[in-house]
Amino acid sequence: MKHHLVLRVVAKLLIPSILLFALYTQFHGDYGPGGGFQAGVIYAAGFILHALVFGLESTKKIMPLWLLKILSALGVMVYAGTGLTSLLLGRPFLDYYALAEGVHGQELGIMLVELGVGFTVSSVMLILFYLFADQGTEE
Amino acid sequence: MKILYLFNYWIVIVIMLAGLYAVIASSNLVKKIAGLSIFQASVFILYISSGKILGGTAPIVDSSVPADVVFSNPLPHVLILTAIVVGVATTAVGAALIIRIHRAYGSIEENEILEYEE
Amino acid sequence: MSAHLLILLVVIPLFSAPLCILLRRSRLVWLLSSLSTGACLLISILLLQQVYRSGTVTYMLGGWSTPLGIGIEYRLDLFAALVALFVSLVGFAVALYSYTSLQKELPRHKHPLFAAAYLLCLAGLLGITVTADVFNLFVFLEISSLSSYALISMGRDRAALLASFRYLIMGTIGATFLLIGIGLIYSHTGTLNMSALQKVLPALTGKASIQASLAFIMLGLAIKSALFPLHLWLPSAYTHAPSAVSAFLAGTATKVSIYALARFIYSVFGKPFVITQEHIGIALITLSIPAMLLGSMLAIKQQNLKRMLAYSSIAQIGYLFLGLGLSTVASVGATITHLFNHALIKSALFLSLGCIVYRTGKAEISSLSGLARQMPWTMAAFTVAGLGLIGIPLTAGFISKWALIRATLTPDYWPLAVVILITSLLAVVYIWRVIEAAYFQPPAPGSTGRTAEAPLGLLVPTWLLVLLSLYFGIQTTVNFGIAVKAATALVGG
Amino acid sequence: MSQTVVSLAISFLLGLMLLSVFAVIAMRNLFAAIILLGIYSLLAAALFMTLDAVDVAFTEAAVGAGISTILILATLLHVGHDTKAKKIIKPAPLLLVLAVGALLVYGTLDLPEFGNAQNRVHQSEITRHYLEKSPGKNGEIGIPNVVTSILASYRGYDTLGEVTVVFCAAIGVMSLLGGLRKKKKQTTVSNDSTTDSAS
Repeated sequence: MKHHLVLRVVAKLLIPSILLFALYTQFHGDYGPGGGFQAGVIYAAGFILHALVFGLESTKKIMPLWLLKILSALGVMVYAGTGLTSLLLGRPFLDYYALAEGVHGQELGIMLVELGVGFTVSSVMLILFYLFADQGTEE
Repeated sequence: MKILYLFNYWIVIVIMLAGLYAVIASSNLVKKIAGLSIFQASVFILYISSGKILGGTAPIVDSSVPADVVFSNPLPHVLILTAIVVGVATTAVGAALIIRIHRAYGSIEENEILEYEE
Repeated sequence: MSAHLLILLVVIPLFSAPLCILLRRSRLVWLLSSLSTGACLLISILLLQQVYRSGTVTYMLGGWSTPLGIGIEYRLDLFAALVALFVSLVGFAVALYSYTSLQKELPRHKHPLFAAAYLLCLAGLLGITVTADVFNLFVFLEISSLSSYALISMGRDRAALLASFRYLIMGTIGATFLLIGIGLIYSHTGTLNMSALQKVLPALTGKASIQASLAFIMLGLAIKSALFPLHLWLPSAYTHAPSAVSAFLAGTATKVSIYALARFIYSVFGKPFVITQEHIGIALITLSIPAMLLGSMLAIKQQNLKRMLAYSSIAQIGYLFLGLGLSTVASVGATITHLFNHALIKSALFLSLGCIVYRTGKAEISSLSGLARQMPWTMAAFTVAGLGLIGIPLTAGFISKWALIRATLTPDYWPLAVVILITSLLAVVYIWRVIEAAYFQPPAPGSTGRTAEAPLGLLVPTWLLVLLSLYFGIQTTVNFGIAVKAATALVGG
Repeated sequence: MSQTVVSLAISFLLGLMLLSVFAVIAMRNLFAAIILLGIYSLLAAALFMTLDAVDVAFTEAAVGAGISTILILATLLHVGHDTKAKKIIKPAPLLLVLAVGALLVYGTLDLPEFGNAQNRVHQSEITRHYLEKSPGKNGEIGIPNVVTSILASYRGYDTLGEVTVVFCAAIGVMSLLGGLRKKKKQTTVSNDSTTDSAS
């Protein structure tokens, strides 16, 4: 598909909007359906589209596997780390009231853990896609 | 009315059993994984239906929503969000195993593979 | 910090797992996994002391305390503390062992993945042990399951892949049954907290859906704990997994599932509910008899030692279910004691077998001939742990078998004592086959040169568990005294 | 009246799902079967929509119909797409499944009435707490989407477990499909394939 000009132009327009929509989903979870998990999947979908149009190798140059591995680990650590932070501040694990006063603590905490979810989910989905796609083209 | 609800439950049960049957009875490993997905998704329906209130609405409690609105129960939704993710994680590991099994045995039919093992 | 020990028990390994991926160097990763499993062991010892002195410890995650069940609760009673202790004990020993053991079994670049999966498996099992929320139990069951599929598939030969896949299928069916059961309970009660459920469920005894939910939960966990005839996934999984993984899973995974089953029976449905469902106990006892007999007989038939130990585990799982089925303080106490003892003994056996595989590359009984002279320490460890498996006095295995036999000596159930004695004799047979081959047969004529003793990196963790199994055979306050107390609290006098 | 319509809509969606499931099982061609599996997931998402579970519908559509389908299709690219199944009906599994079915029917006979607001699930202290105390300016969490409040805060620990499961899957797949090849340079052929056939 690398040679279809129309496809490439459309993809170039589409991918940023997909990523933008992912960001919207990430932070819209407070008000409607959405959140880190869905955002992560959409974010990964943007890169998957890139890989389908421009080839897996060029996507891997932008988003190499080693980086994804680090991101997936970081996501879990951000989530668990948020919990450990409240613990260090003398409150129970994942008690967001420790982070800031009242409702703001909850907002901050939810934002942080959703960020962790987004990191891990998007990078894991891409890792899965890379590995499965690689296996497919191998033979 | 009650019979209609029960009838819906029974359809879900048939779907569930069909999925379970595909897992146990198929020899093809991909079909086993497909059956597993069907089986799991049908259990999700049981959960979500326990959270539904007829005439209710999605549990997004905004100040713009009129006061007399009834909200469906959000807790089953949360549980199933988690369960869906667990399901896809299982599918991913299962599919990766299938690729490796195919590479090692040259087949994804369980009965053929078992013959190699004997 | 001491108030937070309960959550740290689970979060330390859970947090270390992604760190393993970041560290990447095999030696660093091993250091980290040893440190964090060591920390778990230390914490579980401290917690056991704390629970013993001042009663059940609870912890409200996220600080959500009222009303009960709005957040997730952690709760540690004596039973849970004892299970957490042996899980983290085996976890620590195997983590130490894995570094040397993996050198020959797994390419170096996969060691961080192994360590991460291993720590997640441990975190999952510990999470199941301490949680007081039924859905959270499902989530952590899946963490431990998924990571164990990954761990088993790391075995050297291709059969490991198939074993892992079949375990994945069976395990997911089991977990989904559990999910169905939890859903049925929830749709009647509106809560997921164990203590809250224990209060409302006895009133719902007559409900068909609650009875069905108990059936689904028991079925699901019986699959996970490999109760006969749902054990088919277990022998291959234990046989083809890397040595360290077999040792860890044999000591912990099925046992934690049995723990979860006991938890559901006694702390969720509660004794008043279960008493009205007499057939449950009868069903468990009925299934435990073929498990004990067939498991032991199949163990005798095996040529592969790992498979032999796996079938022996199926027999031992029969003992554990027998104790649960009898449902008295004495029998449940015996089950808890045996959970603890058998975890140490079976892990020690698998670890010493791993030493043999490390040097000879084989786990066949035919490759053992005359090995005792070349690997005296390894074979001694195997022998001592094997005596424990049989239940010779002065070993930990004796304590729990004796307790179990005593629990069956009632007018109704005394034939079960005979079954236990028969299976013990069968255990003598299959352990003796190993001892005979290793000690009394000359080395195979074709074998060239000497096989060296296993390296210290393997022997030390193995002997740690062997010596502990001897220690707990003499000093029985922890594994027997506390177990009976825990059973009393669980079943009620 | 509208409640009957909802029930009928549910029956209709369920009927379509049932059809797609039977097709998945009967199909010899795995590609077709997996596409149908994706359709099954989409129908499930539509059903969740009808049952007011918007977040679940969103996720099921993205994950069940999207990611799962892509992963299995990618697997098929590698392993081929024909089954050799000769017969579909096998007696032993059928009996087993029917036994489970009997238990399920028994278990659903006296479930609380579907959609009734007076059910204990809806009236329980916990549910009321979530809906009444968490949202709003003076609420405990203060955000309108109660699902997010529960997911990320009240039961945030479950979600940590969920993220861990996802991470676990990545570890499993990386170990299986050789994700730890040193950065680049090497060819895409994994080294592990040789060790497999050797043993």
